Amino acid sequence: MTKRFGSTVALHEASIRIEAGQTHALVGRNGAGKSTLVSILTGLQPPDEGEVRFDGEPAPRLADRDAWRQRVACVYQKSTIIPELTVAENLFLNRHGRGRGGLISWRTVHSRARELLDTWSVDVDVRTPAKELGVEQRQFVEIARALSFGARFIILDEPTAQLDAAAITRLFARIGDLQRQGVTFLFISHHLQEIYEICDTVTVFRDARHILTAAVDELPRAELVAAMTGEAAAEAGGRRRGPAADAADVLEVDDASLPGVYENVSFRVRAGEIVGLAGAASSGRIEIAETVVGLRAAERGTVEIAGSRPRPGSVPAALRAGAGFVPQDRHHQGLVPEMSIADNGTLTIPERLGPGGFIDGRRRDDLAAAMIEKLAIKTPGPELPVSGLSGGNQQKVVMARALAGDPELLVLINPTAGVDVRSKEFLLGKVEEVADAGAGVLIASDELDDLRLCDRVLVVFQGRVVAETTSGWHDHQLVAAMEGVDLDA
Amino acid sequence: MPETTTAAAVTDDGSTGDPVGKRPSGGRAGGRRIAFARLRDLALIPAIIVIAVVGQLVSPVFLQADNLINILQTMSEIAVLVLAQTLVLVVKKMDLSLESTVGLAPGIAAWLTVPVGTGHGLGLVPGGWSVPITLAVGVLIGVVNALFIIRFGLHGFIVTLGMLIVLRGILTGISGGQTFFRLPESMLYLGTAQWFGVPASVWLCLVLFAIGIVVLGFTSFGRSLYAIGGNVDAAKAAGIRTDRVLWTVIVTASLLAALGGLLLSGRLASVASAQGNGYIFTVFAAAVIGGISLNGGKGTVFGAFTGILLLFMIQNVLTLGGVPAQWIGALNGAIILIALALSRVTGGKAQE
Amino acid sequence: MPETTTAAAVTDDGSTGDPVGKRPSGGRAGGRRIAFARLRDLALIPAIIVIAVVGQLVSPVFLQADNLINILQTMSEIAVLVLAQTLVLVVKKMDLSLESTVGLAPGIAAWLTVPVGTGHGLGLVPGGWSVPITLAVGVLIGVVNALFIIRFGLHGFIVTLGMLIVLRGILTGISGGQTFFRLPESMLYLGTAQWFGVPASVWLCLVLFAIGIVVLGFTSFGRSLYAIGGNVDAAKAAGIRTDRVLWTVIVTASLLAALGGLLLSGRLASVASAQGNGYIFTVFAAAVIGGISLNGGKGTVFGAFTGILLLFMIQNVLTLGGVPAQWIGALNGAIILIALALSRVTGGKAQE
Amino acid sequence: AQDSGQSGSGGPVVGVDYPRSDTDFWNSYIKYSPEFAEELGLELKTTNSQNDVAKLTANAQTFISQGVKGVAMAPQDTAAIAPTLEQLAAKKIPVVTVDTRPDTGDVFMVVRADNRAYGEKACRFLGAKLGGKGKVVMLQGDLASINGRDRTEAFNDCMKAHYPDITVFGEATNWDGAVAAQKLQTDLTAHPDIKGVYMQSSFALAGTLQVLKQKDLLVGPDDPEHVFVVSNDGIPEELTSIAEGRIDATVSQPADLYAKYALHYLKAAIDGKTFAPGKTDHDSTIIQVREGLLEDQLSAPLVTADGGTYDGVPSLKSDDQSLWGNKLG
Ligand SMILES: Nc1ncnc2c1ncn2[C@@H]1O[C@H](COP(=O)(O)OP(=O)(O)OP(=O)(O)O)[C@@H](O)[C@H]1O
Ligand SMILES: Nc1ncnc2c1ncn2[C@@H]1O[C@H](COP(=O)(O)OP(=O)(O)OP(=O)(O)O)[C@@H](O)[C@H]1O
Ligand SMILES: O[C@@H]1[C@@H](O)[C@H](O)OC[C@H]1O
Ligand SMILES: [Mg+2]
Ligand SMILES: [Mg+2]
Repeated sequence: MTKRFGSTVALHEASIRIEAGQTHALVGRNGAGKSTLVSILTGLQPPDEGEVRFDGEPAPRLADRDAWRQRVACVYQKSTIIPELTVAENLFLNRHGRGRGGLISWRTVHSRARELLDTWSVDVDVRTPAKELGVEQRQFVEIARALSFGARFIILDEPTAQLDAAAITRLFARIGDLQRQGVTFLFISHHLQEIYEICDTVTVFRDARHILTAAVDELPRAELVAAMTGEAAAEAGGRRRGPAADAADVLEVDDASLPGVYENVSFRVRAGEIVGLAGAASSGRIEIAETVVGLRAAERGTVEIAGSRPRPGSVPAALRAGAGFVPQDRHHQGLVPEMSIADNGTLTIPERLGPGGFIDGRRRDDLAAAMIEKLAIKTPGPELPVSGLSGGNQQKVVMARALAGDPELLVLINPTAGVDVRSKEFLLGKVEEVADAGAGVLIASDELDDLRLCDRVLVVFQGRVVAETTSGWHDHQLVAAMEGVDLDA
Repeated sequence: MPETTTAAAVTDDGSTGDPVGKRPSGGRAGGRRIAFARLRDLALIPAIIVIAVVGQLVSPVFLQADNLINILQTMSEIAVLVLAQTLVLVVKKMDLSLESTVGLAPGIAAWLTVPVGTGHGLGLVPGGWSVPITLAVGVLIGVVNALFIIRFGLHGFIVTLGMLIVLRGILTGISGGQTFFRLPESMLYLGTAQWFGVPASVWLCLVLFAIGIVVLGFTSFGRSLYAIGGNVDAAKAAGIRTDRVLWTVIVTASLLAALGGLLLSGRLASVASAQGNGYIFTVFAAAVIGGISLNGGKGTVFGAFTGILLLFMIQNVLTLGGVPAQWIGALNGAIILIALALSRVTGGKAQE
Repeated sequence: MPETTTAAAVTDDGSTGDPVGKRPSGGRAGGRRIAFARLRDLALIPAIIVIAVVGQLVSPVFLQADNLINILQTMSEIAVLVLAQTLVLVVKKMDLSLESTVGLAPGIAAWLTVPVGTGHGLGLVPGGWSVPITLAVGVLIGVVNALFIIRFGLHGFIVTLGMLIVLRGILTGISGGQTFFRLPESMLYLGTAQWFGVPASVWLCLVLFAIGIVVLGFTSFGRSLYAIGGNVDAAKAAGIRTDRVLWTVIVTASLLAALGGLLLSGRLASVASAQGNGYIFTVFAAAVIGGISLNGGKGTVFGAFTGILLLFMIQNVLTLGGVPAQWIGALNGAIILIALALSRVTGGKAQE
Repeated sequence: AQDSGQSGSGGPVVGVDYPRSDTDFWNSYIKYSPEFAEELGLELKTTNSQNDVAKLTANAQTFISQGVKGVAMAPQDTAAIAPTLEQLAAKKIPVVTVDTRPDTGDVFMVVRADNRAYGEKACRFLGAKLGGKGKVVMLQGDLASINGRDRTEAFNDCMKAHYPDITVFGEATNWDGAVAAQKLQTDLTAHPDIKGVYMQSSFALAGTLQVLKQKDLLVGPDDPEHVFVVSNDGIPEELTSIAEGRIDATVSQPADLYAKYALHYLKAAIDGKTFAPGKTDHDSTIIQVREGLLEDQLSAPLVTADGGTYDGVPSLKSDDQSLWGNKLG
């Protein structure tokens, strides 16, 4: 298949062949064309060239949505939940149960929705508007819906990106059931260990092309990464030195509480130190990090950045005190899509762009060019709108913005979410560089890859710091702690 | 036990705790939620009751059947526009041109049917054609709007703002700015007939709203409007033919506006070249007070009805109360603003 | 250096297709992009030239300095409103009430200063206060709008629709619907004075637009407007005091509207109780034709200026051409619609 | 003064619908109505239809609900009012229309002035002042208004018949002062030798003066640069302007008499009186416009600075105390 968007080639003569009953992984870097393939396989858009066949039969007409849905169900990468509608209606959209006179019987819809969610142990009232769900519940509604069509072929495009470990375990258990019933899966993820965990076969796309297809157990991780990136996998860097013994505190959180979210949180980060805040989805780790940078205010307790106490709840104050920060979701809080890379990257440092509030365009572009250089952002120039970049590069711009003010304290929330394996390594490498140069770093994440480079990891469970580990921990210990199981047990 | 988790889910921060645990018993909590949803639908009822009481105090005429029918009749045409705009708003579009369609659709019918010598009539077509022509013009305007908005991807606000100006200009052009009168009998019927002692236009308006309530609340087509307004990509993914639905909505809205215009022309037995001018403000105010969101996907037809009803009740009370003419505007506006602010309070969240 | 696949994504203007190779030196591609951005800014220039040529053919008077100044003068007041609305639109809000502020702000000043006996004047305050009062009323209206929108989280469209009705009503109320005449000298000055042979209002308008261009294009405050309109959460997370900026914008817009009203009252030496009615349609049309997006974060002050200039040139040509009165509206509307459609073509993407 | 609401005491209840509250002329009318109601011992209910015939229809319904014995209205849209008149007739409620005459349907009396005569008078005055040649601008009202059209047609007809060498530029203005100023300014730019302006309503007064001032044309009547301006309505501001030599003439449309005789005829109708064509006791003539429709054409005098006669049209001096514009508080 070939698919172009304007002059962009999203798929270039790419093929994939998925055997019945198999669980087939599709991997590739950001923008490799995976999601585009998904939209073609589910009949959302036609390929420019090439064709789709199911069981040897040509695919239905694009207009015949029902025929498509009998053949293939899908959890898309972008949410397809409609926030204003109830959970039940989201589950049965466009296939409501009809009652007398062809009108919708809401009672039927609700009871069927309840049954469906029961099988997933998703504990929400089906009459709740979907916007009131948490991210994870929402993802489960998507998954439950996709699996409820009775299709024998199911596509999951990064279903785990929004889930924490326990939820992933539940999802995989469910996939296991369906695998035993002979259901076929196409599974997309940037978490390579998941591929090894549940998939039989793996296909790699790179630059819109098919690179290889192989049995999972015949393809070691290093080779897989090499196929994705087109170069031999670099070995992870050596051990970090850690902060100097006499390093000063750049962050001191003292007995901070935000009732219902977190309680009595105290910790410090020293110059040159990388500290992780680990925890499950709703543990409170993100809120703690957001409190540090002024996106929230604690009700009690204090936050001290590099020796000063910024006004609680004020981002500008936190920035002035020396913080730099990568917010949780780049689409939501990280970027202004229609603004240029240069403007996005320098949004936090207006005072450096010229006198008296004026912006010297050349100075701004020079600063931006330096960032582009430093973070290896792939772009023709600093004036490109960030919406024209792929996810990985967008994330680099967010990082650039965080680093623009030469922060003494760098706060990162899920810094590598949805970023492909190679960009992830690169970004984390930069974080280490920054720490080595003397900044303190706080990483709030549940990604083990992010936490691995930390000198210390604080585990947050239900709003409290329940454990602290120094480096050298094992994955399972940390995961257990994040789930609230005693680490020493 | 399960009650607690449900209660948590009902709070609007969505931060309900653990996803484990058993499912809620559903029955009771469900009942509560429906009650709550209904409540939002009924948000304006208290305000309507207050106005009714005030009205009765101001003048004993207020609650007489005569006066109530008077309110319903005078609001019937614009209520049809509110219904039309509601459909359009639910799919997250806007149609400002409705106010010009109200004049142009019957205007063209009058132009073609009114005999030469009476104003600017051309007398080209027998009078019996006037109603079909009115509705056809409505459909045509809708098609033009839809072409621009759906086919060419132009912004609905902008297109329909342009259309508002053009259509109004065309009516001024064909009428020479004059009023068409001596309309054919068939054009007058709906605006003047009485069925069971109540004006036909009142019946028609009520029936249209009833249909709207059923279609938007209880049919797949109706629900697809909410899906499109809520998240058009998701609607597409769910197999909804979004473009087709959007076409239907935009054309239906224009058709309804033409029908509203027909009722108005019938009631006034004429088509003024300014017919409909300025209506769009009232239409938006009514829809929004009635709980229709400008961001699409939210609000009910019943709510919209209470919105327009409230506005006309206020007008009527101000008239009965003999408020000095020059202050009617300010008072009316202030009451609308207060109603809007209150609907924000009952509606909960900040509006986008 | 990690090689990403993203160069392919870089191409939405077709400037590069090559996914390999090093990062372009920036200079050249940058130059090209800037050129392109400028081009979008100049999108209406061809249309303006066409109208100028047509105008000259229609009447040799068209290009005479006198007539051009005439165009600039008659558009100056509404252009100030366009500037105001541009600021508001860039931060993704809307202010419909500007059209009422145009009347009410000078209206209150006139009411307080015009001596008793002349219309409805109260003569409470010496005439010298009239200009400060006008501007203060503008600020006050802005503060009320901002309170509702920012503080209480109400939808801007709705609030300002309500305000439009209320403010218009208040002007009718205080004036008793009459026109205020015999305004104090100081109120007339800006609308009537000539500086270097050109009306002061033209200078003022041009200077305000120049300031607008500089502020929005070359200051961090201006950039924060685009950031807020583009993504308010990101702006907040970047340390921009979004609420403060929004307050400033909304209040400034009202202040500009009051200033526009002052110029108009000066030029007409009176404040009619209908002053400003219906302006908002023109204001929106001009801003949008000029490339300001209703979705915020996009468009330039210069573009907005070309938008309003184009509209007034069209009006002027139609008047000079002696187009029959009843067809002026339709023609004007059709030209606006075409201009809107063309600005879509030059603007590229589908509008949301 | 109380311009609305209930007033009077115990007498028969009548309803008056005010057509709009945003022009000086009509606001004077609004001011006079309650005064005359009290004088005539009528209890008054008022509404305001804000230039919208649909509102007028609703207001008539309200009057019916309130049990009025007669209705005075000034329908600005003279075609669309027919069904409302029928409804009132069916309830046997007499109607007097003010300022306008319905295109169809019967009313008890039309209280109006001859709007064609306004155009004619303005034409004669300008024709005389310009010596039968030159260019004039006519700032029309709204195309939809019968009064505006009458004035336009009469002015044009008279110019054609008596002053063929005068060129008339007609501009529609929607009764909007800003639009009028804009068009006048454009016309003056294109034709700097324009020597006369006919404004069909006082709404354009201030803007016109400003435009002339800006063009340095606001000079005394004896200056050869002077542009002759004829206005219409006779509000106080016009009378003052005439006295000061800023404009030259107006037609005084009697707001006071409109209010007075509307109520006068309503009372007569309630008392069962009838009228026939012919001279009245108040210096006007009742004419039969068509079968069953009488119109009392009140006099609307031309007002000038010197009270002279122009091409056969007599005028009153601007400080004449019989002019309503000189009697307002
Ligand atoms: N609708 C579209 N319009 C224009 N370009 C598009 C569109 N959809 C995808 N693309 C382009 O196609 C390329 C492939 O995108 P796709 O979403 O398939 O990547 P992906 O492999 O799913 O990436 P990720 O791992 O980040 O999800 C992208 O680089 C993008 O430039
Ligand atoms: N609907 C669309 N219309 C136009 N361009 C699009 C569209 N969708 C995606 N793109 C283009 O695709 C590129 C990035 O999209 P894509 O989703 O492939 O990135 P990504 O790497 O998958 O990012 P993420 O990890 O955030 O999903 C950009 O060039 C963007 O402009
Ligand atoms: O005389 C005019 C009147 O007929 C019109 O309706 O309003 C404006 C007045 O000047
Ligand atoms: Mg992606
Ligand atoms: Mg993808």
